[in-house]
Amino acid sequence: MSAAEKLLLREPWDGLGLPEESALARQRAGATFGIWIFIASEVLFFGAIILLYTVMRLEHPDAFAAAARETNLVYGTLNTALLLTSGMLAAVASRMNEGAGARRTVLWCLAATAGLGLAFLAVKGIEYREDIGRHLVPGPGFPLPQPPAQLFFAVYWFATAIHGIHLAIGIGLVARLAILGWRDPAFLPDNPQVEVSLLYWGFVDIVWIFLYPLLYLPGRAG
Amino acid sequence: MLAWLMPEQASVQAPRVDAIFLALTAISGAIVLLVVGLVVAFSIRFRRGSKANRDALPSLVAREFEIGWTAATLFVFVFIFWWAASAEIRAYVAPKDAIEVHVVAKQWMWKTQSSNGAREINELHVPVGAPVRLILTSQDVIHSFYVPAFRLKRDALPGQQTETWFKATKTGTFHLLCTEYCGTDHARMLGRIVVMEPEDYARWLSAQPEGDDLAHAGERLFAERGCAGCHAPGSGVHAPGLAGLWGREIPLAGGRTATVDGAYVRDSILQPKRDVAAGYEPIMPSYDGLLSDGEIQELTAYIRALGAGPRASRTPGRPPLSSRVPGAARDRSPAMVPGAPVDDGPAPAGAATRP
Amino acid sequence: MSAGPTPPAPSGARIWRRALLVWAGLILLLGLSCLAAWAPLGGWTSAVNLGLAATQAALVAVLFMRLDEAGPLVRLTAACGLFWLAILFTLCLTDVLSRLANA
Amino acid sequence: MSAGLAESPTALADRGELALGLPESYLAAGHTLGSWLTSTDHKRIAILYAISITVFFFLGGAAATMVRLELFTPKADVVGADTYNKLFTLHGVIMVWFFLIPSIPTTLGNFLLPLMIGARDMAFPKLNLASWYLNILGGLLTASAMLAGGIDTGWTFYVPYATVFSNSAVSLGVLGVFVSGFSTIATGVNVIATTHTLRAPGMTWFRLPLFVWALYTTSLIFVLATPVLAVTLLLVVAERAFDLPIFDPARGGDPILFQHLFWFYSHPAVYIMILPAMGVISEVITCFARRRVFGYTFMVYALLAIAVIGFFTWGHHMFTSGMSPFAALVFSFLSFIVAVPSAIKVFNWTATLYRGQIGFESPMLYALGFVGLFTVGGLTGLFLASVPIDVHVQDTYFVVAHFHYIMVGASVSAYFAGLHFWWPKVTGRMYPETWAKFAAILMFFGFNLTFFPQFIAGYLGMPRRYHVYPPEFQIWNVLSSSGAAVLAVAYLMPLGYLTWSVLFGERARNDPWNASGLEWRTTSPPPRENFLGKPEVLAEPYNYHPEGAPPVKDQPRIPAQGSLT
Repeated sequence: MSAAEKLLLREPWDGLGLPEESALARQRAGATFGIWIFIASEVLFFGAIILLYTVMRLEHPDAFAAAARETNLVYGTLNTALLLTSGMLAAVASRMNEGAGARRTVLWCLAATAGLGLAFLAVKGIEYREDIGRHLVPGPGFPLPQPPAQLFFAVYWFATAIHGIHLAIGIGLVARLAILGWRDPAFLPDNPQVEVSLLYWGFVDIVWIFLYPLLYLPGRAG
Repeated sequence: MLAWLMPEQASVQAPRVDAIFLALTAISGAIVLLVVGLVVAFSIRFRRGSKANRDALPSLVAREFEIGWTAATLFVFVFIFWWAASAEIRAYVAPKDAIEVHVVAKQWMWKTQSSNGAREINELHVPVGAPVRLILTSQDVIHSFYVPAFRLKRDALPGQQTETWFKATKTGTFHLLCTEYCGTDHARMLGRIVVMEPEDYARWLSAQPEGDDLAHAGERLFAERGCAGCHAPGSGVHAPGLAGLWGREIPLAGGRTATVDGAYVRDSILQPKRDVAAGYEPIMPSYDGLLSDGEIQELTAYIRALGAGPRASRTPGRPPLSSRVPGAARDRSPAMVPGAPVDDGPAPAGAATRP
Repeated sequence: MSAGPTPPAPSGARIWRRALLVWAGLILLLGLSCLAAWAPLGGWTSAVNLGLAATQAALVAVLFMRLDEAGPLVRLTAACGLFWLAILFTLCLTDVLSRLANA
Repeated sequence: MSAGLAESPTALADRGELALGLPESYLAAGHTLGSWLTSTDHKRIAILYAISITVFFFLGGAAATMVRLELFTPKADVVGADTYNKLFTLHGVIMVWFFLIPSIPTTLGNFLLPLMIGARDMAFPKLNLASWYLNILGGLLTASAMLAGGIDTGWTFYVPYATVFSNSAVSLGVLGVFVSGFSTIATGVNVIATTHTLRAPGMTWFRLPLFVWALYTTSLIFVLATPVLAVTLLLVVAERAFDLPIFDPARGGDPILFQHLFWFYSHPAVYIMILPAMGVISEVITCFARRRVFGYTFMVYALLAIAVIGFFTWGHHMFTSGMSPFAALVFSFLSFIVAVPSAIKVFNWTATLYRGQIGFESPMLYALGFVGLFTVGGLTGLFLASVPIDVHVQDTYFVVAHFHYIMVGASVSAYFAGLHFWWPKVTGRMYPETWAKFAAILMFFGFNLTFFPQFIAGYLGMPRRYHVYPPEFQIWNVLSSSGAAVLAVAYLMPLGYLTWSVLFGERARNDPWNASGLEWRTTSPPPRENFLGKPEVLAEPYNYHPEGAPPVKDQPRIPAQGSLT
């Protein structure tokens, strides 16, 4: 236990002159707080994209409804379900990681989280291919007559691509934890990095939860 | 002294702006004097080693001072806001009888088209004492229509219309400047506003050639673009007739009403399904992307002319352009005109002639 | 943010049970949003869908991202993000909506 | 003066001061380039930042020099239109994002925050180093845009000019700014987490020095505003690179929306520049007036109020843009409100002088200059907040003068005040005081000569971003350009004598100014661990005199007036 904590304790928390256990607790609290500050920052980042969408949709409601009808609801819903499931596994991993008892479960949950993330990207890739096949890319050959419908697809590509990049970073973080934890049994238990990475994962989930109704659901009724 | 530090006042708005400006300058000057005066006085009196009294302040005084000057600044600032805002609200809506001028900005020139027919480049002739309503748009990037002597500025946005108005109070020639950075020749996107006595203006106006009349161009478009197929009197399609419509309040489907003005006509052309006139089917297709801003302005002018009754025709064959306005042609179009040779010197839009 | 040692962790079975329950709720809400999108709700469709999304997001934030056991500082941080987002939306839409109303 | 070189960098001016085993100073912890470029020591990262922002400052300054040279006459006789447009864009982009925004928080802030709160380092030292690399990467991208032909959009990147019409290297420059945005977010996260989690025992929130409060509130803006800029710039890149219709009005986009998003960041960015400056000034004025700061809690709440209300006022940049008149009034009102806490701060600084023991060493000269320039800059902000005046002066030199009073007059003065004040702590050396005083006075007068005429030119109607202009404005431009020459000399002087002092300056004592802050309770320069032992805070900040007792005459312990000879 003590050896593991020595391994995990970092600058400047090791210089606080506290007992190791409480120094590590301070470090974990600091790391959690730090990632939450970053998440607050990211809220504004994606918030600005959603504001862009909102204003455009207020200005061109009909074109947006018509354009949103062209997105593939099946892929979108499937992807939402994938991310929600991965979010659950991430939460289980994060909670199980406190204490050394459940290392294997944590490892499996991390691997499954990253795997579901990859599945999301794969589905997204198939969907992108289909979208491109249907010329749903703003520019010449765009199938819908209303010019503002292209605005919708500009936001669609931009928002999903940015979300995809965030998700890819998340997959990288989670996969790294899984690999390091698999190699070194002392790495995962109580490591603050697990909670930090999984909080980020949760945030990327939430972003998609909002993108889904904005990009896939408008204009379906009537 | 002041004349050196203030631009000329040539509109109704100018003295109002200057009054607020001078008052604010006075208040600010007083505050700066107070702060700098105190800093200097304290610096001298309490310099290191001086014999001034340095006993501690009672803490009650400190708190009262804080609350006092917080409240005082808040009060002063809210008062200035109220004053400036009321001046702005008063100046916001243009009078109903204003001359309507459409301004189209493009890199790097101003095109002005008066609803009474005059069409100019980098120039605008207006009569003194008459309100002029400007409807601005741009064909490329954002520009800004700035006349310092009128204390007037409004951005010209591509794809949208903005409005402002002024009433000139002085005859003379005034700078028209572009103040929204718009690319290479931003600094040469200059023009002039020529304010004339009403009789001079009438004479100048009657000298304008008829060919490039907005409403006539609109009439041509009305036929060419198929508008006439539905909206002309006697058409088989059930579409509203347009004669006499301008300026009226008309009922819309859904129980609302709308006033037929430039914005409404524009919307009806670009988004016909949004505000459908009561009793008609929403069958008109959108012309979004099919008509340029200039063409929409021409159509608007045509519809306006239909409502304004028969147009006063002018005698053809009079000498062209503003040959009776003092100054050579070069002086009157000082800014860069595409295709014209570029003079790298400053545009002498300059020394505004004072009456 | 508590600096002291963390309380004893709940048992694995409890963690799984709770997580699966929340997950089922989330999937149910996902199904509901799909249905709502097709239901003839008129102008309310978007509001209903965004309401469902907000519920889902709240579930994820509170139960998956562990805001339920987080200290006041972390909760305040999350609230700050939302508050500033509200500033951005409110003032920007003040302009856009009043421009659209006048157009 | 000759003794300076012979001694080791760990040596102290007065060996009796802190003879507790004399730990190695952070400067002596490694002399290779690698020991600097991989260091996670907040003090070394601060030095790295100081070097990079100095380079950017003189790059931006060179562009400004060309601009002022061109404006000497109404004709285009130094550079042509396109070159001029690229020059003022370069000046704006470099100065805003690579000098002013990182200036105080990442140099003085990075160096002093852990020292002031009694911590060993920032909360996330690796993130701190990474943020410097991001900043450099961003700077290099933007600088390479200059090599790739320059950017001609102005620092505001207004659409549709920047997206559809400009043929210059906009994407590259915008990406540079985007990357540097993540650098400032990282700094912000670090500062907030450090302030919350690493305060020494006894350092309660209301014992924090005002400079720490200023850094903390600045970081709130870093974290909450910068992401919006990042998205906005990314959208510009997406529109340019992938031809996505986003803001292009020809395809249904709304250019005013770009302005909202841009100013949501860029107005609070002004407070990013001024809040840390206010913190520096509070430290300097209290030290040289030998007094507790007047109304400490009001000063703290004023900082917080400025940081929060500053987010509500961005619309005053857009009064003429076609924004709805209703929104214009809302923004106008909020802009007046944000001026109140700024006024409180000015009054409190003035009141701090009252019954002090005021000394006029160079940091204090800069600080007093700051108070005057900030007052003028702040008050002219009221002119711009009132709609009718703003309609007249928007995008004229009045605006240029106003924001230079705040961003250059105030912020840069404060930066120099802080630089001189903490120079002995950072380098362990004293600078030549006479030269420093002369530079401070020259900077004040040079600045006013440069920028005050611009208020007049602006009210007379001279638009900004004009390289040729109607000849009646020439007199004001000549005055301004002459002032700029004076200002250039004043800015070059510290570069000279401060560099000189690093090599030949006298050894500094641990606390040459007899200041009260925790950062002075260690060696000059401090050791890697910052403190010899664990600091504990027992009293309020600015404890220059016992509560209720008058301040005493207290000479700073600096060597006899140094000179270059």
